[in-house]
Amino acid sequence: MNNILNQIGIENYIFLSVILFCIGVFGVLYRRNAIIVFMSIEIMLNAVSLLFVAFSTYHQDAEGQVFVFFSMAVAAAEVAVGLAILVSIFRNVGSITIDNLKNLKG
Amino acid sequence: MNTNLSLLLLLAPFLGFLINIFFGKSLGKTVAGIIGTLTVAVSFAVSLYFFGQITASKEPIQIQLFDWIQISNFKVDFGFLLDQLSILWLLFVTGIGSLIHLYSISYMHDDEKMHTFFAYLNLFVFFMITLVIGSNLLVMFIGWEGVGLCSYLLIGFWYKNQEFNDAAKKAFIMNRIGDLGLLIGIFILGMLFNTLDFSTLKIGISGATDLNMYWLSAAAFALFIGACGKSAQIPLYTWLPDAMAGPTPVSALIHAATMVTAGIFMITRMNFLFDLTPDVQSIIAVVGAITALVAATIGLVQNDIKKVLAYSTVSQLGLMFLALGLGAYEVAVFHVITHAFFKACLFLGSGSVIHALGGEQDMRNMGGLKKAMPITFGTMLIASLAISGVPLFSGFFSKDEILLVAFHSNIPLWLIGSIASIMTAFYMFRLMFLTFFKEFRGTAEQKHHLHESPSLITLPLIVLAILATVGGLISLPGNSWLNEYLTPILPKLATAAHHLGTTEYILMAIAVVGGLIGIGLAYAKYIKQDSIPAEDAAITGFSKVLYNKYYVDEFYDAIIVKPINVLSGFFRDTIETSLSSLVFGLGKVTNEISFQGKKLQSGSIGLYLFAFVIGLCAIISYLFLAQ
Amino acid sequence: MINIPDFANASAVQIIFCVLAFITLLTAFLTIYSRNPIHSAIYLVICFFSIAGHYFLLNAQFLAIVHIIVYSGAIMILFLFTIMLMNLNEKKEVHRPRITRLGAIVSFVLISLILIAIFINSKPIVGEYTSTGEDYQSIKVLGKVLLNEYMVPFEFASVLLLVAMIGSVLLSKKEKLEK
Amino acid sequence: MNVSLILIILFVGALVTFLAGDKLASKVALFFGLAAAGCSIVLLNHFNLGENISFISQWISKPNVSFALKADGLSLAMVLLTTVLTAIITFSSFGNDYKNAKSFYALILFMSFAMVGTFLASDGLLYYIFWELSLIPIYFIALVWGNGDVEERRKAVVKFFIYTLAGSLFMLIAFVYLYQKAGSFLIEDLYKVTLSATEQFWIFLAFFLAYAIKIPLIPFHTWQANVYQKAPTVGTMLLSGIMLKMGLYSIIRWQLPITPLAASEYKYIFIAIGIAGVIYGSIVALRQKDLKKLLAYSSLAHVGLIAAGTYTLTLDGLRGAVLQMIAHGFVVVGLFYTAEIIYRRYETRVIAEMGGIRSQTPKFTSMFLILVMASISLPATFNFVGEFTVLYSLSQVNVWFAILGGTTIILGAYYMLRMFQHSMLGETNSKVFADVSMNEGITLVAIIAVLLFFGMYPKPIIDLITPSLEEILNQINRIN
Amino acid sequence: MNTLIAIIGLGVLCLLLEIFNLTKAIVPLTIVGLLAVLGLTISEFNSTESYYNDMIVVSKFSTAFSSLFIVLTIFLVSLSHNFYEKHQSKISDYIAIKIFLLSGAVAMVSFGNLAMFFLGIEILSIALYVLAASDRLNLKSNEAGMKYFLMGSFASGIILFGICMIYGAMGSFNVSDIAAMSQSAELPIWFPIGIVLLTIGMLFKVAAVPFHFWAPDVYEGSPTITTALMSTLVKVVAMASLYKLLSVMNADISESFKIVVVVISMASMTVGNIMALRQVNVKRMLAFSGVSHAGFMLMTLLSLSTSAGSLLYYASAYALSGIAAFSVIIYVCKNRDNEDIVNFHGLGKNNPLLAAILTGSLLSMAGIPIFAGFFAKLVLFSDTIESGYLVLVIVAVVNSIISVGYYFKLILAMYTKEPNEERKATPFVIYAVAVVAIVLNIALGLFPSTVLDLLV
Repeated sequence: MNNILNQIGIENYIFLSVILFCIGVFGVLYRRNAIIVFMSIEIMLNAVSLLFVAFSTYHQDAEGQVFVFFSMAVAAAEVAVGLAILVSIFRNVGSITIDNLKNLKG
Repeated sequence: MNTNLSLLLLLAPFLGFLINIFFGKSLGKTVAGIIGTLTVAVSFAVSLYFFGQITASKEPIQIQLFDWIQISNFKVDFGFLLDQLSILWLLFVTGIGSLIHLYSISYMHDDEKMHTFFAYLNLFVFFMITLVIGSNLLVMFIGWEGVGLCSYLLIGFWYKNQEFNDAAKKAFIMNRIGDLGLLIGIFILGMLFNTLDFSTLKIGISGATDLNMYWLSAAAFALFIGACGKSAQIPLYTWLPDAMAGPTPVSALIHAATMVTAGIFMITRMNFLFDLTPDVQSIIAVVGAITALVAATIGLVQNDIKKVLAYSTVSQLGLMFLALGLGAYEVAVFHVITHAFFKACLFLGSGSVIHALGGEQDMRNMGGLKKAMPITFGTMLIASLAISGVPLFSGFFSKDEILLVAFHSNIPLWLIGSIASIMTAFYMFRLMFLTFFKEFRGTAEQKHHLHESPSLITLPLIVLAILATVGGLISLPGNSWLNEYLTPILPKLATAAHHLGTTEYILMAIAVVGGLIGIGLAYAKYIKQDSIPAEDAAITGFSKVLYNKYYVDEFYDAIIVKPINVLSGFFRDTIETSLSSLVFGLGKVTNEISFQGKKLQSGSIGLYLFAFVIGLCAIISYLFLAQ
Repeated sequence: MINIPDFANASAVQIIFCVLAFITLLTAFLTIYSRNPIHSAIYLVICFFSIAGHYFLLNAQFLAIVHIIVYSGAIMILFLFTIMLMNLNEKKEVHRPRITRLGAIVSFVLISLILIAIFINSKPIVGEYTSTGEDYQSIKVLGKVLLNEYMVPFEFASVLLLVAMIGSVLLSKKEKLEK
Repeated sequence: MNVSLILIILFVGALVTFLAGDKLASKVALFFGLAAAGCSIVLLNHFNLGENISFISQWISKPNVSFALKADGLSLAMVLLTTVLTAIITFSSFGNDYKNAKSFYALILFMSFAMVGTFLASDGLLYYIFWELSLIPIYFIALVWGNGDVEERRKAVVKFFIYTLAGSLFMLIAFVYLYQKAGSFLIEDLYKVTLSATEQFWIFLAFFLAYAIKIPLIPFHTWQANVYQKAPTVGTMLLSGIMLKMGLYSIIRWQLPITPLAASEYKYIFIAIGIAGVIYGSIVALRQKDLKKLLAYSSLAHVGLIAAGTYTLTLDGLRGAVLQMIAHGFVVVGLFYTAEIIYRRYETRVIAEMGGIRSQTPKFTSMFLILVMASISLPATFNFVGEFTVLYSLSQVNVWFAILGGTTIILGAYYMLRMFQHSMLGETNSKVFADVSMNEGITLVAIIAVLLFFGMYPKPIIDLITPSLEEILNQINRIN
Repeated sequence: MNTLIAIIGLGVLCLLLEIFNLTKAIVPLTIVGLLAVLGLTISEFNSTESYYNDMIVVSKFSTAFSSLFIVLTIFLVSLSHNFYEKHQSKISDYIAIKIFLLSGAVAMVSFGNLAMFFLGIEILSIALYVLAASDRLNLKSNEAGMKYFLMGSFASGIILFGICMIYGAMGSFNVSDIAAMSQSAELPIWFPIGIVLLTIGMLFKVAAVPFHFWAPDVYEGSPTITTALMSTLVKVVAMASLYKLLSVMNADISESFKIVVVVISMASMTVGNIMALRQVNVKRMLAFSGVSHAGFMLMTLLSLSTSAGSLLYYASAYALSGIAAFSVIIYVCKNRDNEDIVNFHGLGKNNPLLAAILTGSLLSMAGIPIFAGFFAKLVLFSDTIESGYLVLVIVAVVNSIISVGYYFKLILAMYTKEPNEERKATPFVIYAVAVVAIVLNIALGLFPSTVLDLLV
């Protein structure tokens, strides 16, 4: 069976993931809307997942793909908890702008 | 036997001290006085016994009690050395001491703390004995500092007056300057000879062949500084006149007869050292001569009766140092003894006068006491004649010997000494004339109370006057018992020729004439012209300089005391605070950084993540790009 | 080195990869850039789909489907649900201060440049990519790996989800004592 | 029977005192203090009979630390000083009414425990632990029971603590470094370590920092005067009487033998620092207005001289230093106690507010005067023996050191007598000054008795410390 | 493995107990259960085994640290009862989350596969996010939860990326395989990058500079008991697993990496200590103190092969003093809306025992003998000097000095300021926990060998 990486190259997947990851990082830094920030984190996780799959193909090994399941579980759990926190903040403050969270400082 | 006796000698006064200090108050004044006197008398008796023993055997008595201080290459015993010199000193210390104790019983009777006074006096005698009989420099040093302590206590006996306390403090500190010198001398000697014992030192120094002259001179000089402090020589003499703040018996005992002669004792003790260091000897001679002259000039114009005597003492001590410096230890010793007699007599006499006048010390307010106090007058007159060098009185012999020695070695020194002697005669008779002659110048009330002192006061005066008269007999020119007695201590005496030639007689004549001139001048001025010293404010010209003691105190104050105090203030206010704020400063800076740092922790997630990312970038680029 | 795709001679796979990569990056960027959260969410869904496309490309069909289900289905619904719940719209968000945006851009540029530079600097993978020919990514194999070798982590993941569940409940449940 | 007994007595004493309650605390503490003093005398007896009273047991395997207590003459002398002074200090506090007395007295005993440990420990780490441990009690004593404004006190005490801790931590680095070389913290092993000149220099410096701050030597003394002033008198006594001796003792025990090369290389500098302290301390003391501050600076001057003595690296220097340490310990405790006695009556420490006391209290005056005289080392007091030996050793190194160091006897007399004059003499003070009570009298007499007895007969102590000092000197002079 | 199963079982039991309306029994039962688990763990101490395809590898290291975690959890659970007095209905949730958190922690030190590690750290993190935000009516708690969540997820992303790179290089998640392969010469650069990213992720968890910014805010905002958990248990867990990660996967890390560690360690100590100086809030102060302690613990990474015992000792000493300190803080700050130092004024008079305990724990943190904190620092210094980083030790010492400044600020407040209110009754549990923790700390100080020699 032909390895698909012969046509694309693992480097390209790495670059893709890295850039995607960096976009995620950028999003976390750039946006102040908590939901968008969450989404950015999801982008980061997805970038890594993509790389996992690429490496899984690279090694012709199933473990990488199995790990993606775990990463999905983690992502789901994080989103659940994160949104729960967000909701409770929203109930208290009425806003989800993370810049407003500056009471703790110094 | 000897050990026990020597302990008795030493501890009897100490016992007196203990009894008086602890139980004196309950014993009552008279008993305290008697105990004080008796204990010293016991010491005197023991001294007499030892004197008899040593004249018979001529062997010094060495007593070792216990190890005291251990130094790496030698150890210092606590021991006594009773030889001719120390016994001689013991005799007049305890002898005059007993007389003065006796005198004090009456003199101090009105003072509420008489028992304390006697305790201190006893303590002084105890320390003085320690000083004299110590077998090594350190034991001597115990006594040396101990008498300084007693001097401090007694000068400041009337402690409610802060001026007296100042005087006491000054005396102690001046002495301590000398003591440091003495200590340094002790160190050098210990370093050089690995012993501080007099007898071994003597063997070590005289026996050694390759002596390091530099260090030897240094040691001798350092010891001399010590002597300067204790015996009130230039530049450390200013404490002695101030020390007259103490009760008069104290001035007589400590600041005239005994303690101040400790320096001479020590130098005589260490004669084997000084003989080897001619440079130091000349310094001693010069210092002595200058001291004699300077003090005499100051004495010329003083109006306080005790101050006159004090400067006289300084001047006489200067003469003794002159003799020491010229290597004539026996002459110095001789003068010490005669001086002890007549100066003690003078002080006690002045004490009697002061007593009679209810504490008045200014001669301008005296006069005409001759009739009221004949015994006092008589004894003081004898003593004055003795100190002025009138022939046949003891002072004549001793002073003359000094001048003789000076003439033989150095004419300028002789000249200075002679001038000082003339001045002595002048100011002594100035004192006599102002005090006893003419009319009484004090208040009517004082006049009403004028009386001769009680017999307890006059008795010592008479004894001392007799001694002042006949004291010269112990060392008649040409046939000196003293010289013979001291030969074991001063080996040179055995070889020194003692002949009286024409020169000597001429010199004697000059001295006598000089003394008479001094007396005559005084007579002319204070009896003939009937002049009375001017009030303080009216003194002008050079006599003002003299009256103010050449402004030496002010000078010392300006160049030493004030600068040190200013320095102290500077250290306290500037250096201390800045050192302290330096340390605090470190803390403050850290705190300030912390305070600024708090601003960085702004609470903004964006910033935190930014730091995170930057940190990440830095680490990764350092590890993977910089390599 | 980055291989500039040679479109003229590109194989279908390569073209698909490029297109998918472009869509992924673009939508990811738009997700962040878009000012309306709803739009962001939609872009994100597209992004997830394109990533699923990558999975398909890599022949990981099962994973691709799961991915779509979990992300585009569950997680995105959760997001949208929250957005709706909070009734957000773009007007509420004000621009961040310039300095923050600058910081974000700087760090974005920095981190991507550094990471890419490192990978470019590293030794390129030479030679053929091995292909064992064995089946390693079918549902069957994945199931075996997951439930044999990775049984413990699999079970442990349940603890994770349990914690998340308790946590979410804890954070939103009203207490009896509370007023 | 070995030296750990003293430690046990003191530690148990601290606990029992704490549990005894406020009323009994002082008496219980005194009992244990006396017990410890008695125990140390008994042990001294055993030691003199040639028995081995050291104690050693493995404590930590990695790093290799032993619980090693070695008692030689030097240690025993210091232990004796500590225990006897602890008893005296405890007794001296009887006139005062302390809040929370149980903690107060427990802390005193605990501090004594730590200090005894410091003097006995022959394992570097154990020594360090005791060294640090002794800091905690004094911190609290000064902080909680001190006097003066709370803020000021807090500042002074915290400065003291941080400062001393800073110094000792550098010592810890030195120890750890040495440990890496020696594989053990035992002092014998540390002596055996061969170090290059550079290493010696840095280790020497690290030790010096710790000790210079503790003793304190200039210019590291800035904590001293303030803490002495702010601490309760008991604390001041503990600090000045015993604790600063820890630093001096450590120079002899640890610093010099471990880094002999550096010590002999740089000894002139350190002697000079000591002597500079003498002069500086004396001059600053001249114009102090506060009695305790004046005594603090006088202490600075005295310890400067002692430190200079140790750095001469001669037997005389070491011996004189030890003698002077003991003598100074007693005299300074006595002097601070007189300050306390005056404070109890006049509630002031400002010298200008005193004066005219002598006429009311002859006994107190006499005792005060004897202490003053001892502190300016009048011959026949213990201090003279020490000071003489130290100055002698300095003159062996260079006569100028002796002359400069000897200025202490002039300047010391100056400031002490001035203080005495203005605090005690003069017109009778209008405020009544009750003469010393029984307790106060006993305390002072005990101190004076020690000073005078050993002033005349220091031989027992000299004989006790000399062999161990010779041994240390051999270590210092060993050829690397 | 048994430990892990038992802990999870216990967690589930907690949840079940609530269903059966046995809320009162939850805390005691949990404590008993944890004690049993502790016994179980200790009994496994000397058996080195691996379970389920190397998913869990039980070693001395893992059992020792697991025991420490369990002990800490026992303390924290004991304190919970009192702390959650007003939230009795939720107590089972709180306790269960803590127990699950413990299971995550145990997984983090006994993993044999990176998947287990990842899941462990995620369980830990998510549990913590929840706990930090758990006081949900309190805005501070919300903020703390949110901040922690955002930054934590970010760090999780980094960790995941690191794991991915390792996997890319090695083709396996099994650490023993990875270790074996890391010895071979030809490694793609992905591996070191992965390790570094993983390390950075973990540095975030231990709150090392410059990844520490979250710590003070989160510590301050979280409910006190959660802060206690974070500053003791979680910090120790993160440090231990970082140590384990690095030591298990590649035996020797490169010199330049060590330099990075040195710099981060210095920076953490310095920043932590200096920033703590001016803090008014005690929790915040302890957060910065924790940052500096992280810096200290990072020193163990410089001598990976030998310093496991030192790390265990330091961790125990630090965590025990932290527990003691926090139990006092919980007592003092109960029913107050902040944890400012003002609240501690006069504690020395009001409650001398607790004041003494707090003093003791602070002294331990400052590294004063005879407390365990002293030996902890000592062995660290010793190890570090041995590996040749004298400068780092000197910086550490200077930092110890600075640290005294703020620790003593609190002590001073307790002993020299006047109390501002009447003393209140102290629950027995708080006394018990504080006393036991500080006694354990001192015992460790007196007999350091017992712990130091465990992992030889």
